[in-house]
Parts: sequence; C-alpha cells; structure tokens
Amino acid sequence: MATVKICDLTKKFGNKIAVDHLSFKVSDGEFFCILGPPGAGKTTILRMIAGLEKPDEGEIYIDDQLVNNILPADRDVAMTFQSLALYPNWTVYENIAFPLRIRKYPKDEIDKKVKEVASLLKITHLLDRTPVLASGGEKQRIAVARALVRSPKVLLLDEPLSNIDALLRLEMRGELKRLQTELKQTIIYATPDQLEAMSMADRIAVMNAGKLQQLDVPDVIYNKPANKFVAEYVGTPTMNFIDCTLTEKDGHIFLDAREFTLDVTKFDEALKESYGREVILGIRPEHVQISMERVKNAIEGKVALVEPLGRMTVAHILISDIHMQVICPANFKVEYGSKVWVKFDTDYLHIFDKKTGKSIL
Amino acid sequence: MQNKSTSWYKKPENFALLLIIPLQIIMNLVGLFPLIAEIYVSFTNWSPTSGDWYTAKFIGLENYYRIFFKDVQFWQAIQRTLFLTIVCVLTEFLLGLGLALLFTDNFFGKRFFTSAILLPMMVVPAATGYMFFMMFQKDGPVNAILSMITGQEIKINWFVFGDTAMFTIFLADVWQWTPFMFLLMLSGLLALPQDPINAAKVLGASRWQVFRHVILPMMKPLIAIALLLRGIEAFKIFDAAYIMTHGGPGTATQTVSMYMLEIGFRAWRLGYVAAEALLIVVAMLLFAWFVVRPIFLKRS
Amino acid sequence: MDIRTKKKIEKIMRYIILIPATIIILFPIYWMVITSVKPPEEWTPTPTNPRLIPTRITFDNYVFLFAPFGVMETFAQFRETIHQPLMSSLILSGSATVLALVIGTCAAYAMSRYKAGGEFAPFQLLMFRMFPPIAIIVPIMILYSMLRWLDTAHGMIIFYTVVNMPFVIWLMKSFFDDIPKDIDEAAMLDGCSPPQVFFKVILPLVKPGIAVTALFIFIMCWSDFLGALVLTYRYWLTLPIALSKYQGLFGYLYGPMAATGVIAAVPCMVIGIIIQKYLVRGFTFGAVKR
Amino acid sequence: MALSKGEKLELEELTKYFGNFCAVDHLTLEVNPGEFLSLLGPSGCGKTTTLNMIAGLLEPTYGRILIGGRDVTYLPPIERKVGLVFQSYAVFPHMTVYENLAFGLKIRKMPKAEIDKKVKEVASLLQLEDVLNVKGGKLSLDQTQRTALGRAMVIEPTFFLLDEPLSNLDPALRAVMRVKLKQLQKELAQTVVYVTHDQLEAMSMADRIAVMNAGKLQQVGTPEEVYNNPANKFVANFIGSPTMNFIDCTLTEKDAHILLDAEDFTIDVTRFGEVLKKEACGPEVILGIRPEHVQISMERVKNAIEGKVALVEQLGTETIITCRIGRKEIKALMLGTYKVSIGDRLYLTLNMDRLHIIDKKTEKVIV
Repeated sequence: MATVKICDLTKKFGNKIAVDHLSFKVSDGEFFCILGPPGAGKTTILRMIAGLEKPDEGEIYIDDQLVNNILPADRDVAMTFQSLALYPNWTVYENIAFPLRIRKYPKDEIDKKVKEVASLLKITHLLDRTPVLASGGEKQRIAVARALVRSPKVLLLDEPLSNIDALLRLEMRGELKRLQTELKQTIIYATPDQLEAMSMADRIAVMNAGKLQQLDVPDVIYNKPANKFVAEYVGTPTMNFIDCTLTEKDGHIFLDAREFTLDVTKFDEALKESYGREVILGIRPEHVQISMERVKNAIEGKVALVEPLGRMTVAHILISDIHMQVICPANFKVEYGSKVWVKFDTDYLHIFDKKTGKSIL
Repeated sequence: MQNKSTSWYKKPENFALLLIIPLQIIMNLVGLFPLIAEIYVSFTNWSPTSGDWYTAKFIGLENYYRIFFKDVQFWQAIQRTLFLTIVCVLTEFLLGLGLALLFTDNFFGKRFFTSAILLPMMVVPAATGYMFFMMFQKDGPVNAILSMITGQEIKINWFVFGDTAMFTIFLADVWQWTPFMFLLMLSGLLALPQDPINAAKVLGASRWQVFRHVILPMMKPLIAIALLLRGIEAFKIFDAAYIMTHGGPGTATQTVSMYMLEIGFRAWRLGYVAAEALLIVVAMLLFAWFVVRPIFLKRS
Repeated sequence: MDIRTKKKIEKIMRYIILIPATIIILFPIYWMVITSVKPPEEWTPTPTNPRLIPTRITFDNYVFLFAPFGVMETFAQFRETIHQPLMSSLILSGSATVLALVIGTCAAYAMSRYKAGGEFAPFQLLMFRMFPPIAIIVPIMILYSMLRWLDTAHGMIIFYTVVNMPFVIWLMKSFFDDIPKDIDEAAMLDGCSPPQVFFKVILPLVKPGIAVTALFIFIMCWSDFLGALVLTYRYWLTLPIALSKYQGLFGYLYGPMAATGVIAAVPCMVIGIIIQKYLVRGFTFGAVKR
Repeated sequence: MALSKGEKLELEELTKYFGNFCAVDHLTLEVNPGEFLSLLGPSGCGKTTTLNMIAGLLEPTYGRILIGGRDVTYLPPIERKVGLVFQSYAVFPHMTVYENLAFGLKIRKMPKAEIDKKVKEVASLLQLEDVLNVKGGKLSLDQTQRTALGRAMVIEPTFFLLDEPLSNLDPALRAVMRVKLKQLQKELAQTVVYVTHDQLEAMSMADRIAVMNAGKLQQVGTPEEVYNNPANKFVANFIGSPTMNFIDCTLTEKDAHILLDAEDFTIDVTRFGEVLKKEACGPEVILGIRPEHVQISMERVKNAIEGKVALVEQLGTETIITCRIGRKEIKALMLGTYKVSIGDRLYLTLNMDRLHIIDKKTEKVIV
C-alpha cells in the first residue's frame, strides 16, 4: 500500500504534448480514476508511473521516494494493459505465478498466493488452461490476478473493461470496486467511460488534451463541473447547452437565448462580473420538466424524436433551432411533431463563460 | 523498493548492443571488408593464376573502359537476362493470380491442390535444371508425348537451337516460380477485407466487375511487391539454366551470372569481373533506393 | 439465373482447369521420381511408348550412387559415389543454419524492440540480398583466397550464414513484431530485467517462429548452387554441385542422375510442405504474412 | 430524391446450417413497409447470417425470402436491390466518394448524365458535396458512414439493411447519429432492418424489435412490449440496463396463500395464482424484477424485505444500490444521487405489478 505523488509532470511526443504540467496526489488505499477521451494522456500518465515511459519534466514519488530513475522492475508497481498482455504460451497458473517466480519466492508460497488470488477473482477453474481460450471477462480477471498476486504498492489499470461486452462490464465494475474496498489497494484507473469513473472512483481526475480539467469526488464532478468540457463529458444523456447573453433590465438579470429569456436575478452575486458577456447555459436533461399544456414561465417547443429506453424516455425537443434532450418518465407518450412546453429547474442551472468555458455558476 | 545499482548488461541500451554485436562483426567481416578489397581489385588486372591480389598491376579505369566500350558480350547478356526476367515474371504473375482466384473459397480437395501447386517451389533449383534437362532431351518424354498427341514422330533437339533452348529455360523458371506468385497472390486475396467485396456484390456487381473494380485495385500494393521481389530474383537466374544449357548453344542463353562466372572463374580475369560486379551492385543500389525502398516501406 | 445453377457451373469449371494444371505441374517431379526407380532399358521413352509407368521398379540406381559395384556393371567406368557431397550438404547446411539463427535471432530482437543499428539496418541487409550472388561471390572469393578459406568447412559455413542473414533477420523480426510490445512491458513490470524479458518471456513465445526460420534457412543453404560452385572444388562439394558435376561425367545415365536429383530434392520438399504456411513470409522477408 | 416507399420483406422458415452448426433456425419474420425493425441479439446469435441471406451473399439451407411478395431466395443480389450498410462501412478505399456513390449505378450501365444527377442528389441529402473528390480511405468516420449510406441509397433499394452501423462511433457521436438516422428514416419512409447487439440502440430507434439468440427468434414486439413483457429469461436479461435481478425461488402453498420462497425471504404471490395454475409450472421458479422497480427506504415499511447495502454506484443521473439479503443480492436503481454507505441497513419493496415469475426449466416468463 502506498501513496503516489506527481509533480509538474510533462511528456511530449515530438511536437505533441501528451501530458502537460500535471500534478496530483493519490492517497493510500484510494481508488483514483483518470477520466478522459482517447488522446487525453491517460495511458501516458500510467506508463510514466510504471516507468515504461520517461517523463520530460517533473517528478514521480511513490511512498515519498523519487522513482524517476528506477527500472520498472524495481518500482513495485503493477499494471494491466488494455491489450491485457497475457503470456499466451503459459497456463493461467504460470501467468499469475510469473511475477513471484521472477522474484524467486519459494515454491509453496507461490502456490499459496496464486491459489488465494485465483479464488478471490473466481478463476480457480481456469488455472490449468491457457489464457488464449478464456473469455474476455476471464482474461480480464487473469490480468488483474497477475497484477495483484504480489500485492504491489500501486495497481495501475488501463481501460480494463473496454474490451468486454456491455452486460459483463456492468458486473465487473461492481466486482472491481468491491475487491478494492476489501483489499484497500491503491488503484489508479484510467478510463474513457464516465459511468465507470462515476460508479467506482473515490476521486476522479478529468483530463483533456493532456491537461487536468477538474479533480474531485464524483458527486462534485457531476453537480459542480468546473468547466464546459467536464459538464459535457460526464453524464448521459449529455447536458443541454444553449448560447446566451447575460443582460440586465430594470434591476433584473436575464439570460437571453433569443428564443426565450430566463430570469436569473437570484444568482446576482455570482453573475455580477459577467454582465453583458456571451455565456453558455447548461442544464442536465433530468432537470427539465416537460408538459403537454401551456404552463407559466415555460418555453414552447416541438418534439423531434422520442426514445423509449424502458426505465425512462428521452424526448428530443426543438425550440426553434435549439436542440434539447429531456428525460421523461417511462410511460410518457408523445407524438412526433407535437407541441410541448418545457421548464428549467433553475436550482440546477449551470452557466459557462463562452470564451474560456469556465463555470461561472 | 531497493535502489540497487543495476548490472551493466541489464541496462536496456547495453543489452541491445550486446545482442547486435555478433551480427555487426560477421556482416562487416564478410560483407564490408571484401567490398573495399573489390573496389581496389577492379582497378587492377588481377588473376589468381598470376599471383596474389596485391601484386597485380594497377591499370586505372581500363577495366571500366572495356566494359562500357568493348564488351559486347556483357551487354548482350544483360539484355538477354532482362528480357527473360520480364517475360518470366509477367507469365508467372498472370498464371499465379489466375490460379489463386480459384482458391479463395472452400472446395473439395483444396488442400491437395494447394500442396501440389506449391511443390515445384520447394524443389532445389539444380534439381529442377536436371529435370528439365531430362525431359527435353531429343529422346525425352516431352518429345514422346508430343508425338503421341500429334500422331507423328517429333524429334526436336531442344538444346541445340538458341530459341528452343531459351524456351526451355523460360519453362523451367515459370514452372518453378509460378507457385511463389500463386502463394503470394492467394495470401493477398485472403487478407483482403471481405466487406467491400460483399458490398460490391450487393450493389449488383458481377464476378468480373467485383474483380476488376474492387479486388484488383485493393491488391495493387501487394502486386507491386510481388513483381519486384520476383523480378529481382529472376534477374539472378542461374542454377537451373546453367545445368540445362551451360549458356549454350554458343552464348545464346548466357545470362549475366553465367557470363561473369565464365570470365571470372573459368578465364580467371578477376580484376575485370570485379569491375563488372561493382557496376551491377551500384545499379542495384540505385534501383533499391529509388524503387524498392518506397514500395517496401509503404507495406511494412 | 438462379444462383444455385451458377455456382454448380463454377464448381465444375474449377476442376476442369485445376486437374490438367496439376498434372502438368506434377509431371516433371513424377518423371524424375519414376526414372530413378526404372531399370536402364526404360530410361528413355520411344515414340510409340512414352514409358509413363515403369514396368518394374528397381532401386539399383540408388545403390549405384552409394556403391557402384555389383549393380549395373555396364556403367562401372563412371564410378563416383555420392557419400561425400551428401555429407557436406548436411554438415554445411546444418551448421550454417544454427549459426545464422543464433546471431540473427538476437540481432532481430534488438532491432525489433530497441531499434538497434538504426532504422536503416534491416533495409541494408535486405539490399545485400538483392545483388546477384555472383556479384557478391567475387569479393568473397578475394577474401577467401587471402585467408585460405576456399574449400573449407568454416569458410562455407560463414558464407552461408552471411548470405542468409537477411532472411533470418527479417523473418525473426517479423515474428518478434507480431508479439505485442505490451508483453515485454508486462514482463518488465512483473519484475524482469531486459535480458530476462528476452530469454524468459519472448524467446519461448517465438519458438514456432524459430523453428520455421530454421527450416527455411536450411532449405536455402541446401539449395545453394553458385556459392559452392565457386568456393569449393574438392572436399566440400555439395549435392547440387554433384548433380551438375556428374551430369558432365555421366549425364545420360538418367537413372542414377534422377536418383541424385531425388536425394537432393526430397528433404526440401518435405520441409517445404511442413512450413507451407510460412513460405510467403519467408520469401518476402516477412513483409507479407498469412 | 425519388425514393420509392419501402416494400414488405418476409422471411419464411429461414434456416442456415454451416456443416452441423445451425446458425439460423426456422426464422419466420415479417417487416412491414416503412417499418424500422431492429434485429437484436448477442454476437453469434445468427443475426449477421440472416442479414447475409437477405442480401443474397449466402444461400439459405431451407426456407424462403420474399421481397414485396416476390420470391428472391435464390436470385442474385442485383435482382434484389437491397441497400446494405456494413458494420465496417466497406467504403471502397481506392475510389473517391463520387465513384463510391456512382458504383451501383455504373454496374447497372446507367447513362453518365443520369448517374451524375442521382449522385449529386444523394450527396446533397447527406451533406457529402464537399468531399465528393476525396478518396474513400481518407474520410473521417462519420463521412465514411454517410458515404456508405449514400452508396446504398443511390440504387433506390426496396429496403435497407443496416449492420451495426453505429458501433464504430464513440458514445457521444453515437447518440447524435441515432437521432439523425431515425429522423432520416421517418422522412424518407423507408423500410429498415437494423441489426445490432446494443439493446439501447434497438430500444431507442426501432418500431419493433426482434430478439434473437442461438439462431432462434425469441420475441418480436414494440420496445415497450419487449421491455415490459419479456417472453423468456433471455429477453428479460438481455434488455434493460442495469440488468434485471434474478432470484431462484420455490413456489409453496400455505393457508391458501401462494408464496415465493427465496430462502432468505418470501413474497406473497397469491394474486398470480390462476395464471400460475394454468401454466402448470413446477415449483422451481425464478423471480425477476428490474432494479428500477425495487423501492428502497431507510425505515421499516410493511411487507418490506430487510437488507444491507453491499455496493453503491453513483452515476450522477441515477444511483445503483446493491443490497445483500442473506446470501441473495438485489440491485435497486434510484433516480438522482442517493446517499447511503456500505453496510447501511435498508428496506426493499418490490413493485408487485412489475414482478416476473419465470419457469426455471423452460425459462419462459409466466407472469
């Protein structure tokens, strides 16, 4: 068990900056998620912590020891690869035993540890087979078992669930989280899937284009996104965004979206600085109410598409040329093209600066 | 975490160096050093019958002058070899592609037919030479079978006439190397993505149209590699042809390799042949750099 | 037209082309094999009887090659056994294969994983293979006559090692390239030093590749003609040279000659069929995989 | 664009064997003109084989395919006029977008001027005008997808077959394309058979869903039907995310009450007595209930089952809580953020209207 500290880490590939002056600290026993789209630099960060890639700038500390110049073999860090990288010519048992064997553990201890970790991950029945014939989920477990068997200081997981089918992913998600809670293992987990990050992580670092966007607990990431990128990336269906200008009239403050205006006087304090500026209004689909009759303060729109998803229905509404998604109850029935009225729950409004994308509210 | 000092050979850079050093030594010893010696020898009139190489008389560019302005036989041999190369490679390509097209789906006996077609490629070229030498004798089986088919006695003396001798060399080469083209084309065809082909079929394209508009264009890079590799190999033509004709009758079937063997290792004019060898090496280097490299790099 | 009928026609057409083609392809080999087991009176066909099937099978031709006494006494003046060429072919090809493989496998790994020797190194080797062998043999002849290596075992082994090195490097490199780099890195994180990664993890993984390459190189050495023709003259003559030399001595003794051909050809054909799947990869220097 | 209104497609007892392996097993299915039908199933369920048979790339072992009433089972593709879009899109990499679009018409030997007109029409409809001269191999993913679609549209097919056309896109783009595709289909009123393994895609786009597994048709119905009244355990499990909870139970009778005994808790299911009798199912059954039909409260409620929190997954929009009841586990889905921590005691109520009882032997849904 260990802590990981990263200071001002930078990595370039040619002219491309993969990781840009990144700093964070992972505490002992934490489930730490690095979330971001492909190319955000997630894998590069993991590879630098593992020692497979040399940083151009910055320091990496494991348990307060600088490890920049230590060979991967001596860092006591385990990693699972996206491709899993199981040794195809050996049995599952030999795969899992390998890290111990190379460290010259006594035979009976190896045997004990392998069987322990195999039963923990429910792959005891596979031990004598080669991993080639195992299913996607099983391979995943084997890879995790191989990483866990020597109880490394830090476990790095690189998109471990991206290659298994949706049903299994759901199951593995729960299992991994449970395992981590049980073992109190420090885990750094890279994923492009916001649902995975939200459901498993103690803290999430949202990355984009090598830069850290926000680092916080899932709840805050979801409810108080630091900028438009985070707001858009986290949550499905995605947040609705509407271009607006902030205007003042008769002591009231309005968001003017041309098709409609919204009174936001109650956020006076926070918005003071931004009067007259171009902003983006953001609201999550679950914070928009929809009704078939005209309601006070509601905005008129047209139904463009209805997606019944079983437990809920997502309605696509066009307010002139503004496209919005709204979550409705499962039994909500509405015809293509019919008129509806939507109302925003102003307690959950987000306002972003159009130029910088930073959250104002 | 122990910060032990790592042994010298465990450092990645050093380990890589250790692995590659034996190769460097042997390739430089037998590859590079002789090349330098050869450049020197090409400026002398060295012949092993008249003493060691360093005692030979330095004659400057005379060897090169003679190659370019006096040696008709050399240029004829080059012409002949190029002609043979082009004819052989094109025939092998067409036959190989045609055969490969028959093997893209499963049918009864596929494994047998594949193995049978590939067999000639695995015959030692010298043995191929002797096979064709036997078959095309005046009293050999080819004449016998031709007689049977036509019903009149045929006694062609294949190796006595230049054209027929050339033809047997052509046949032997095609026989031996069509399998290579077949294998290459087949692997290319099997590696093609099936979806575009199926897409063309669903859009209504006939078999020929699918081949002409979809398969052939997608095979282009592979065809380029195949023609090149085979062309380079065919230009080296020696083993089988030498055993069949020894370049005869006269010099009618003498290829570049045979000609150089004759000059260098029968007449022992090594200085002269070194100059010729260097010219060919330079020509090949230019060819490799400007033609082969781009195509090969694109592929891998 | 109904696709079922169309497919049936295509099916028949395929065999109409394939069967005669196969017969033509196999005929030269067939002729050599049957000639090697024919008695002398049937070696040459006559216009009325092409002698496609021998009336009696005899192994005299093979016996003649190894002990030219007691059989076919009429040809006893052509006494020349095949022991020596057969042995030198086996020894030279075998040793060169091992040597080339050891040196080449290590270097190929270094090139595949560490880009050792620079990006250009593999291509340099490839170009070496493009030159007509005769152009390469001239300088080697110069070197060997200096070192007095002509017609020696070590000379020939090193010659074969060097000329086949491009194949080893490119083939083995393609096999190494097939193994994802992730495996190396996983092994490193599991605690291996770079040498351990190579010897404990990667080498066992390319075992099949090594076997294929070894067989392929063996064929290439075994088939060599020009090299042995120029660099040997007496003690280390190989089988293909024997074939050509005896052709001059008793070229029209079709039976023993065919038997020599069969002995020279069979090992390669057997190996070739074993590694059929990888032949393309071999001949194209790993550029075309299957 | 003068697209004809789609035609009816009928599959009768369609069967395909590969050697001894039965890939598609007596599949009978009707697709009505203008309908968006989704063929849904896990990989290897026979949906791609079915698609290939409809397109004419494979001949069925047995059965018939009718397009607009015409038997096309053994006709070559050119006489079927099916618009097929592949999962890989299969845009010809060596041809420009224009040549790609024109290919189907060139094959049909249409005059050049006419080809030009049609290609331009389709290109403008799909906003491909700007890339007409770009080679197929150099397009972005969504341009490739539109080119594939356009290439199928230009021959004015009798109906469209789409083979997982969105599976290569990233999730965000996928959501947008789902809406766009559906709108296009509605506007052009085309018959579409949409093959997918993603239940969400099928649910959100299809008029009807045909669920397949192991070569057999499991259920056909509207998304609501398939979701709310699954025909068997496979459908119940395959559709909906997070998946339905399944708990092995025995049916027992006590004091004129029928009880579902799950060892760790029992549920009174007397109200389903008649159906259960009529179906004559054995005592071994499986209780199925979707996570969103499990209510959670922190206080004791009447008839509620007591459990402990085993795992909490905060997804922002919703929260999945896995509860442990003895040795059984039940997942509950709550909207919004729900604050509980592992080990908390809570009480579960199952929505009896949404409860499913499945016969363990036949795996058929009885209630």
